[in-house]
Parts: sequence; structure tokens; C-alpha cells
Amino acid sequence: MMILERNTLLIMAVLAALFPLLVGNQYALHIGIMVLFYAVLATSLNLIVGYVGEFSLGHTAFLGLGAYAAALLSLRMGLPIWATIPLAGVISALFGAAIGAITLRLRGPYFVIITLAFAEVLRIIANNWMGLTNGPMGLSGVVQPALLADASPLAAKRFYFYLALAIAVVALYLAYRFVYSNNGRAAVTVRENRYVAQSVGIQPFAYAMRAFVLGAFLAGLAGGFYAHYITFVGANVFGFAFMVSMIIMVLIGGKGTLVGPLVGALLITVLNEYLREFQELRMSLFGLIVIGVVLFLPNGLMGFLNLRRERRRATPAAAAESHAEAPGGSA
Amino acid sequence: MDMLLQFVANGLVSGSFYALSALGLTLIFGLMRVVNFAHGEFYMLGGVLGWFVTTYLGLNFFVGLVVVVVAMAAFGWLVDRFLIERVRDQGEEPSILLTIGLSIFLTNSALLVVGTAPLNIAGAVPNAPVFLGPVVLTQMRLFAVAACAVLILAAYLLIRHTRLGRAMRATFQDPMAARLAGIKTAYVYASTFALGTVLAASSGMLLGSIYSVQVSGGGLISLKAFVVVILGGMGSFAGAIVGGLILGLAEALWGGYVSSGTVDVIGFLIVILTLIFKPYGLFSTQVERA
Amino acid sequence: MSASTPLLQVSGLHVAYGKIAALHGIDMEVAAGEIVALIGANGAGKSTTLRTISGLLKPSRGSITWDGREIAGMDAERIVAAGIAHCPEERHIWPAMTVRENLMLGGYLCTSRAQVEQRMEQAFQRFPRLRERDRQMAGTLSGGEQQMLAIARALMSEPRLLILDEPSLGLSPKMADEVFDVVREINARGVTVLVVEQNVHNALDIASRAYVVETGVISTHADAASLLENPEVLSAYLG
Amino acid sequence: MSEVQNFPTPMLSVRGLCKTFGGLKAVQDIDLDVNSGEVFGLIGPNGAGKTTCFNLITGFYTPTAGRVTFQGHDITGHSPYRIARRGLVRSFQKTNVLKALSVFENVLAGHYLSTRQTLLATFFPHAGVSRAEREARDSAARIVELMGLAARMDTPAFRLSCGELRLLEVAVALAAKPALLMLDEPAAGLNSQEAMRFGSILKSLRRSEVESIVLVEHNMSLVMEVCDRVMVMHFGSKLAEGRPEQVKNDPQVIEAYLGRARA
Amino acid sequence: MRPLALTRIMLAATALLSLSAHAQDSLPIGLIQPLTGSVAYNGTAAAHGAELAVKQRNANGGVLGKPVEMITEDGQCSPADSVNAAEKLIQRDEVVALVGAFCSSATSAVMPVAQKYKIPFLTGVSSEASLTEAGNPYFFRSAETDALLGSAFSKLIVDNLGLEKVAYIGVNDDWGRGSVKAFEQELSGHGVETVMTEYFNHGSSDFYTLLTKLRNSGADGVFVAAETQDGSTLVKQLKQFGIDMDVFGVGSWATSDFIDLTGDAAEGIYAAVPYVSNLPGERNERFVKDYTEAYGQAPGKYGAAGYNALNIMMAAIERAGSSDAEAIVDGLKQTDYEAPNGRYRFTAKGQGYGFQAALVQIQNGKTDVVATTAIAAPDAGN
Repeated sequence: MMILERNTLLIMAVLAALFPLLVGNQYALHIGIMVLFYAVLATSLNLIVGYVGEFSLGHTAFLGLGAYAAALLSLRMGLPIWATIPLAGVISALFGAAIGAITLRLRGPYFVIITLAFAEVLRIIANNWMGLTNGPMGLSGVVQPALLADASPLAAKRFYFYLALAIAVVALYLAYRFVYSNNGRAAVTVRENRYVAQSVGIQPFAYAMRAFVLGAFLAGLAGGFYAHYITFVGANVFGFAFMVSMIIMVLIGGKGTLVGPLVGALLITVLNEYLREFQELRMSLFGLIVIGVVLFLPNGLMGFLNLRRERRRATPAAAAESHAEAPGGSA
Repeated sequence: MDMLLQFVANGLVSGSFYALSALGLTLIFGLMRVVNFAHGEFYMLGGVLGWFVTTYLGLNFFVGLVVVVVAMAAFGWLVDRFLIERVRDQGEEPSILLTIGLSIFLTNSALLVVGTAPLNIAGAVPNAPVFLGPVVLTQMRLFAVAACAVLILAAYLLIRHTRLGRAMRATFQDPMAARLAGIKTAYVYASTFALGTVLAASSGMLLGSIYSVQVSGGGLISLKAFVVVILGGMGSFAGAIVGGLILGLAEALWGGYVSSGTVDVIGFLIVILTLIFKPYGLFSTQVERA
Repeated sequence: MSASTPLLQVSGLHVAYGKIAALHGIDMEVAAGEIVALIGANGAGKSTTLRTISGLLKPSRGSITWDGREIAGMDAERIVAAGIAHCPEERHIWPAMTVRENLMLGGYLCTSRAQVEQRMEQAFQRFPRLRERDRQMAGTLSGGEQQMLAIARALMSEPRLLILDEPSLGLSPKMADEVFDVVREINARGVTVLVVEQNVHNALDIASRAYVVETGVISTHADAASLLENPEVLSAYLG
Repeated sequence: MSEVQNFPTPMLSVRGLCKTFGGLKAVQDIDLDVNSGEVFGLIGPNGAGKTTCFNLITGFYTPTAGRVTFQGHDITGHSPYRIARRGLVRSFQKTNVLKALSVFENVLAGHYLSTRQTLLATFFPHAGVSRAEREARDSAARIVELMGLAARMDTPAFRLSCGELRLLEVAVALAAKPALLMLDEPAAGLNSQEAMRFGSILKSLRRSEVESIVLVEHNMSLVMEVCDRVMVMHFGSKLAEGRPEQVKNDPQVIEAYLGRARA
Repeated sequence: MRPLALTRIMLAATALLSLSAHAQDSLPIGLIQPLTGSVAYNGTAAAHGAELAVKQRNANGGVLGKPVEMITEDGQCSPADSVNAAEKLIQRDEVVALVGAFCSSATSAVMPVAQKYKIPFLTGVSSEASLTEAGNPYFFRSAETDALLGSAFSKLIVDNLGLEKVAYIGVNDDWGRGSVKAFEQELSGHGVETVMTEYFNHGSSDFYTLLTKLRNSGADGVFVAAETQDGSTLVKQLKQFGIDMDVFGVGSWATSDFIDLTGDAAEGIYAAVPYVSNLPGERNERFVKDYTEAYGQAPGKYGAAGYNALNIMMAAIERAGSSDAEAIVDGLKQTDYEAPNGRYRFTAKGQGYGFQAALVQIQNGKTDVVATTAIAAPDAGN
């Protein structure tokens, strides 16, 4: 699983890195950038939904905090993009620690609602604190990097694509290290069975918290990127629309896997654009597709593929269960 | 002082409206453990259908209400049998995603069919002001408050004192025991969902006749209803009433003395505080089981 | 040993939880008017057998005939209607409903209100303690009272066969005796009883026949009296 | 409170343990000692309070009264993970494993304590981290084999048979390298053959993997086979204590199990 | 196995994206409007107006001898979605010009995209004053700003109604806040005292608390910046509450939808609007007739805004003589368009002026035009 997932991720990264060189169409590049942006977001949410096992509907809080942080740092303090985006992540992570300390005490529907409440409170603050956030007028004209001043639109697109790719690679590296370390195992143990976790010495809260803060950090990075790429930040970054997209990506791709959210981000972003063909029917169809996925792909695309893989492997080689992936299998 | 009295009166009126619009949610949420994100859309559909039968078909308000109730009961039943049924007992996530998908579908399909303009429901009673000392109310609002009380009471009686109501409570307390008593639990689940849908839709029609109906307004209704349900404790009717009144009063006072641009924040702040200090709502009695 | 046409006949019953088989071919029968006990160690498959008979579990193989009719795999509510009432392990009363409501729901399939009232009156006569507490939440009753309520509730459907799963679980010996007295009395009024009981002496005391279940199959089957002497039974419990 | 200074201190010592739920006294005034090197059995009919006792000792319930001392430390009321970190690890009655994960992953997850690391080391691992990781993987594989599950290494837990699940549960607990292993009905659902095999594995664990074992079990033959000392509980109280054969023939115990033969 | 499958999916996706949609023998213009979401009502009206303009133009031979193909995208009034829509229109549909985005926040996010690709971009709605101050050479606005409307009518309102103390209520968004600020500034300049300023959230259903404050504020007139839905609820409740003060404001109030929704409560209120369907003039009568035929109701300010914006853009392209961006920008600068509501021209910064705006009063369920005045160029005033 671990090696397979790592190889899949590496291949995806290589394909993604080649994409701008092969494709000169700027619209396709833009969609590619949005896919990467959503991939980071979905990965960050997946740390909570997939690895802590709690359903957060307030993850836009961290996207929004990151976006506002980057926009303000850039507009008010004149910091360059390579400083604003990491700082956006750090600021989100700090809020993540504070919000996590409160929300992670709760489970199930209560956790769902309290996280949603936090995101809404932040949205309302962003919409009304004129002095800081410029209220509903939002923050426009977030500064682009100086090196893009004279660049062609295509070059600028490529720059943003590779920037997004870099963030995505960082996000997946961190997520990968986390998930396949003792920390990730502890989080999964807590998710799967709190009792077992405690009985082998795991403090459930601590691991939920680590995953939550890491998720907040990554969402903050995505937010920072968003601020610079879109150049406008308004209170809608805290809104439910982003939340819905993220959730659908994670669940459609398959929560609790690293590749799943990436596939989800790719599918949903492209689907959303493709559905433009259907004009007014677009959102209705989107709703139907979501319902269909819940009913027919309950474990997401990755869950479906894993199941098929397992079945295929189980039939011919049930006797010869391979231990190739488990080192130290020999006595 | 007059102002405070008026704020309190406003808060109580809008609080009872909040309570009404949250009833369907608390029923489905509390009894079936389904976090229904399409609640606001059921409310909206009630309003749209209400507009269709009164303003468009020209039926009397109450006749129209009956038509809406029947139609939405059938709709809720079908949604449960064909959608919710398939994800029952799989935890919250599938049902949350399912109802989110349903809400996206319903809003946008309704937008296609009836368009984007706000709709007016031909009202039940005239709307002249009523003065109680320094406090202003209107006949329509008093009527709506009374109607809220009637609906809440009717739903309460249905659940407390009818065969179906008892079967619902039995099913949700212990589905196995319910099956052993001969209760068709699938039927009970569908009935409960239909009842929740009807409560949402009839409050949508009633309140739509006071304000107006807007197809895209469902999300806001859902959010407020969640606040009410969390405040009162899931599944508790008395809790929904108190939760609604608390929210109504808090918003009225916050809007009155702090700022009306940020009224929505107070509900969420109360939710956060409630969940920190009384995680199961203000009125739940969590029984420790030996 | 067995009556001419058994009221309930189970043959070759297999049940699995997912991939894990719990029953591997249970064969047993209960004649009208009998008290039959199922005994055996924890996890042997006694409760699984009962749950399959009452329709809570679907068998993977095998048949269950009730009064000459195949009922294997039928929904629980149809089996109740056919005259089998199951009083499950740990009682499963509705704790947040009153005693009266619990009983009313026991008579859920009654056709009229009057019928419910009449049966409830019978129940209160049999269990006067329940009448005293009829407006009380069932969850506040003592363990013995809860067990009485569970039996009374099962009887509300006027079953021909009453299935009891561990009726003495967690009860003091005195309470357990009381429960078994009631079971005897019910049986005397013509209700056939199938009981799973951990307390072997109590079980064999009231039952005429017993089946010993071991890891999903019937290992022994005999008269109650002879089983009490059987060393196998002792070993099934005490090793 | 300075009595047992001269005796070898028991590994686990419980004094006056009580727990009430509502009005119900689930556990009353239990005293027990588990010595180093011992397999200790806790038996009694259903509902006697054995599992509650387990939960009280391992921190899943807070006692109403009484004291639990483990290796000289008072652990009364500590949270379960802190107790586990002291070397007291338990399994559960209803099979508790990580169902979606493979056998190997389950046991690896049990190695949590030996692979704890800082977040920084997680993201930028140094040699020590990967060594600890490698050791944990080796140890996990060894424990899987020790429990006789080598053929099922990569099988998801939900595909295992009942008996295999029981073994896996013990394997997960062993992975946490306990000094005292507490098993709650580890042989429930096993047939007699399987139970015996399980018993011999248990016996082999003592000394080689753990110092002592406490066992709640219904399967009497297993208890008789593996336990050095047994305590019988009935209605929340201690009914008898002693060597297995003593207890087995105690008329009070027989009555508790089989009920009174009525006159 | 899986990586391969993924590669295939990615390749398929790429193929899908690079499909070019439009035929070469037409002239594509992109329109971004909120067609779903909470402002869909107004966005749809603007799209209707735009559609009508294109239909009429194509019936008369199109632009540069080619039929105009208007491609409409849903921007949902969200900055990110509007940018997606703009990227799609520019790259995939290769539009020669963009119109729209409706909400100022969305427009503000699309502006740098248009500038980057050098695509002329015209908004007929977004009123946030700073948009035209951003120095974007490709951006034009054929709409009044809040300040322009304020300065056009404030004097008239004060004199007509004899107001001394005014309360301000606005929807809590960029437009509502901007309008309140602009009118407050103008009215204060005419010696009117501000006694209350409050904002409410879009979609609010209950205004009684706000009205309680209004009643106690001692105002003799109230300014309201709200759109149809919020405005009608607010005005209805204002009358129910028994408040009898002069109500005036901005928003799409001079429409039949608003009057139908609001009923008797709408009587007597004043609205300052850039367009109303019963403006005098033959040009407007024809527009109203065509629009009503097409959509079953008379146009409101957003219908007219969409209509005007497309006409201005199409005329500019015709004037440019080619679809070259710089030529179109020059064409836009030379705009002198006769709209149903007067003549549109642009300042050097791309701000429209010269067209008529009206102060209307609702009487007997009709909109009475009290006064009209031409919107002056922003620099001309001070």
C-alpha cells in the first residue's frame, strides 16, 4: 500500500510537471492550476476526514484565514509571495491549534456543526471588520510577483502552475510522511478504534490535534496561493461553496488514501468545467452526480479500485499471499 | 424601555418562527441521526409549492396548505425509501453528502422551473398592525405565532400519543425490539422522514406568506435551523422551542444594541459556547447506562 | 420423544455474520405445549439460533417450519404476526418510554384499541408490580421488573411460542426464581416456550427437554432430567 | 499503610475497588494481587462484574472507591493511555481490532510506544527514526509469526476467522510490549480445539514476551490449563480465590455457575 | 496498474479541455453573470437584456458582417468562479470581448485576467467606485457609481421631501455599503443630519429589530439600499410597523416585480434608479416593447444594463473594424451610444456618463418619474 501509493504519487507529480510543457492552451493550464489548488485543499481536509475520522464542515476557516493572511501581508506589509504563502500556512496552523483544542472534544454531528459555526463566525467577521478586511468590498489587487511584470500571459500561467505544483508537492510530502509515520498510524488507530488506541498507549486527542493542525497549515498554504493567483480575497473564501467542493472531492476520490483526494480534485474540477456545456442544467446535474456517487461508490473511487484490485488478487493467488510490501516477513 | 420591550417582542416572534422552521430538522436529526442538509430546501419547496397552489392556481391558503402537506409527505417518503434507506446505518458522512447533493439538485432544479424571482404567497389573514402598549405586532404575525404553536403541538401529540408516534420512538430507541414487536421499521423510518419533510415544508409555506419565498434561500434556513437544534438538543421538541426563542431573542438584542450587520454571528457564538460547556444541548438529559 | 407434528422444526440451519459462520447446521424441534431449553457455553450459538427463528437474522441455509409453514428468512414483523414472540437477551425494553407505552407497543399488531386494553389488563393482573409503575419510564425499573416488563411485552402479541433469551441474566437468585415461576405459569396456560439460559439448573428445572449447543451445532439432546446427570453438560460449562 | 514492605511486592495490587452505576453496585470491594511471573484468572458467571473490574484497573472507568497500584505506582483513575505507557496493556471482550487494516498493519499500530517521535522528525526523518521504524516492522512481523498468523500477514482484519481475530487481538496488545497483559475473554467463540491451541500460545508468552497475564475467561478448561491462580466473582464481589482445582471444586462456585438445584 | 489508468484519465481530461467550442464565422463575445446563487434573480435579468441586444443586432446584420455569438457563463458572483468563467471564455471560446461579472468583487477579480490577456472588459452593473480607479486600460463601466447617483439626486430629494434627519439602511455588501456612504456624504453636504446607519444581511427575513431602532431614531426620512427581495420585505414590514416616514433609496425598486411583491406598502416611496421602464422617449418605448415580448415583463435596471452593455460593446467592435483588442478599446473610448435612457460616453478612465437616471415615486402601483437628470462625468462635479 505504502509503496504503491508513493509510486502513484511520484508518477502523478511527473505527469503534472510535464503538463505545462505539453499543453500550451492557457485555459487548460488554468484548470490545471485550479486542480492543484483543490488537490492541496482536499489533501488537507482528508487529513481530518480520512485520518482523524471526524467530518469537518468548517475547513474553509483555514482556507479563508490563509487567503486573508497572504492578502494582508502582501497589501499592508509589502511582503513578497515567497514569504506570504508560508506565513499564511503558519497563521492558519495557529488558528487550527486554537480551534482544534475546542472542537476536537466533540464527536459526530456535534463536531460537524461546531466546525461549521467557526467558519461562519470567521466569515461574518471578515465581512464586517472594515478596518482590517475592507468588509464586503474585499481586498483586491493582491500583488503579483515582480518577475511576472513583463511576462507573457502564458509564462505567467506556467509560473503559477509550477508554484501550485510546488505547494502540492510540499503538501503531499508532509501528508505522506505524516500518514506513513508513527503519527499517522496513531491517528488511524484512533479513527478505527479509540479503545484499542488507548490500550496501546495512544492519547487520542493528541493525534487528532496533530492531524488537525497539519490540515489547517496545508489549507492555509492553499489559501495563500489563492490570494495571489485570483488577486482578490473576499469573505466568500469562508463560504460553504468551497466546503462543498472540498468534501465532495475527498469523498468521491476516497477518504483515508493520499491518492483519492487528488483524483477527486481532478475529477470534480474538470467535471465542473465540463458541465458548463449544459448551461442552466449544470448545478442540477452536479447534485445528481453527487447523489449517485454516494449511492454507487460508497467508498469513493479509490475504495472501488482497491476492492477490485483485492478481488483480482484474491482469485488467482489466494494461496500465495505476497509479502513483498511487508519487510521483515521472513523468519 | 419601550425599545427593550419591542426588541423582546420581536425576538419572541422571530424565535417562534425559528422554532417552527427547525422542527423538521430536529425530528430527522434527533430520531434518525440523519444530518439533513436539504432541510432548507424542503422548507423552500414548501414555499414554492405554496406559491403555486395559492397565487398560481388560486386555491384558498388552507386548502393549499393541505395540498402542500400531502405532496411533500409523499416526496419525503420517496426520498427516504430511495435515498436515505440506502445509506442507513453507515454513519453520518454518507447521509451528509447525500443530503448536500440533494440540496444542490433541489435548489437548482427549482431555479430552473420557477425562475429566480421572489414569490408571493397569498396570505391567510390581513396584515394590519396590532398595538400592545408600546409594542407593535401585526395580525399576520400573531396568526403565524399561533400557527407555530398549533403545528408544534400537533407534531408533539402525534409523536407522544399515536400508534405511529410510539412506533417511531420505539424504533429509534431500539430498532431490534421494535422489529420484535411487529413494527415495520422501514415504514417507520420513511414516515419519520416524511413527517420531518412536511414540518419543514409547512413552515416554509406559512413563513413564506409573511415574508416571501426565494428559491435560493434554503441554505440560510438550514444554518439557522442547525443553530436552533444544537441549542435545544437534538430530537427534543421542547428544546427546539426554547432554542428558537433563545436565538430569536439573542439576535433581536444583538441587532438592537450591538449591530444589525453582524446579527448572524450571535447564533454561532452561542452554538460554540453551548457545545463547549453543555455538549449535548441545553436540555438533553444524557442517561448513563450501566 | 418428539410430538407427532412439531410446532416448530429447525433443520440444517446455517447462519454467518459476514464471512464468519456462527451456526453450522442446527437441527431441533419444539412441540406444542413444551418448554424446551437451549444450553451451552458463551458464544456457542444459542442466541444466534433464537434470533434466526424470530427473523432478526437471515439464515444462509436450512429451513425453519412453523406450524407447517416455512418461515426461514421472513421479516421479523411477519413472524411476530404468525405467533412467535421473542424476548431478547438484555431485555431491550424501551427505556425512555413508560411501562404502559412499552406494553402498548407489544400489542402493536392488535386490531383494536379495546384488544390492547384487554391484554394490558391481563398483563397487569399477571404482574401487579407493573401496574403500580405504569406511568414510570421503563428505564427506571429494577432489573427484575425490567425482565417482567420484557416478558409482559412479548405476551402482548398473544404468541403461541414464547422465546426467552437469558431471562435470569443479572438477576439475584430470588428474582430469577420469580421469573421462572412466571414462565411456568405462562406455559401452563398453553404457551409453548423455548428458552436459552445460562443457569443450567434453572433451565433444566423448568424445561422438559434440552438441546446442548456447542460451536454452532447441537452436540447433545435429551430429557432435562437425564441431562442434569450428564458429565458432558458440566464440562461444557466448567471445562 | 506500610504493611507489605517485607514481602515481594505484587506487580499489580488492587485494594477495595468499588464501582456503582446509578444505584447498581457493579463491583464491590475487590482486593486482588497479581505477582510477577503469574497467570491469573478472573472468572464468574455472566454479569458478575469481571469486565467492569478490567475497565476500572485499566482506566476506562473511574472507580467509585479503591486503589490500583501497578509496579509501585498508584494508577487509580489515570487515563488508559497513561496506564498503557506504564506497561499495563489489555484486550477487549468484543473483538477490538482495526478492522479495515491488515494483520501486519494492526500489529505495527500496536508498536506506537516504541516509535514515538516528534513532528519535526516525522517530516524530516533522521537515521534514528528509520531505525526505530525498521525495528518496529521487524518486531511486528515476529509477533505475527509468534501468534501463528504469518500466513495472514496482509489479510485485512475483517476477513479473519473468529479464532484468528482473537490471536490478532493478543498480538496487538503484545506489540505495545506490556509487562502485564490483561485479556478479556480471549477465547470466546473458539471451539475446544482452538481454545487449547490458544492456551498453549498464551503459556509460551509468559516470560518470553510478558511478565504476567491476567485473564477473564469463560472457557473453564482453558482457565484450568493456563492459570496459576484464579479468582471467582459473583454479583460484583469476590466469591473465592485460589488454585484452579481448589476453586473448581468449591460448592459455592459450582452453585454460582450452575444455579441451585431446587428442592 | 493504477498509475496507468490515471494517466489515461488525465489525458482524456486534457483532450476534453482543449476542445475549441465555437465556429469561426461568428464573432464571439463573453458574458459572465450570476445565474445561480443568491443574486441569480438580478443576474438573469442582465443576461436577458444582453441576449435581446445581440438578437436585435444579428437581425440587422451583426457586427463586421458576422453574426455575434454571445457565450454566457455562470460566475455565481464569486471571484473564483468568475475567474474560471473568464479563463474559459477567453481561452476556449476565444471571445474578443468580455461583459459582466455583476458583483463588484467578481468584476474586480476578473479585471486582472482581462488585462493580462488584453481583452476589453465592460461592466454594466458593478458600482464600486474604485474599479475605474485601478488604471486598467481594458476596463470600462457603463453604469453609474454610487457616488454619481448620489450627487445626481440628493439635492432634489432634500428639497422635495424637506428632510432634516435621515436614517440609512443598507444591505451588508459592497454595493449596499457603497450606496449608503455615497448618499450620506452627499446629503450631509446639504445639511442633513445622519441619525442612524445600519446594515442588514442579504436574505434577512425579519427587520423588526432594525425598524424598532429606526422608529426611535427620530429620523424624518429613511434611505434604503436594497435589492428587490430584501427591499420588498423591508418596506412591507416598515408599513406594518406603523412607521410613517419618507422612504427613498436605491435598488431595483422601479419594477413590476417589486411592486407586485410589496403591494400597497410600496405606495409613495422614492427610488433613484439609472433606468425605469416608463422613461419618456420613443427609443425606450421600443426597447420596453421588445423586452416585454421576449420575457413577459417590462425591463428593470438590470435588464437595461445588460442591453446597454452589449450594445456599447458591439458598437465599439464595429467602430474598431476588427476584433483587435487595442482597436476595440479605442472604439469603446469613442462611444457615443443612444440608449433607451440617454446617451452614454466614457471618461478617460473608462467611467460612463451622460446617460439619464431617474427619481421615481411609486403611485397607484405605477412608477411615476419625478425627475430625470443626466449622470455627470465624475471629474466634472468637483
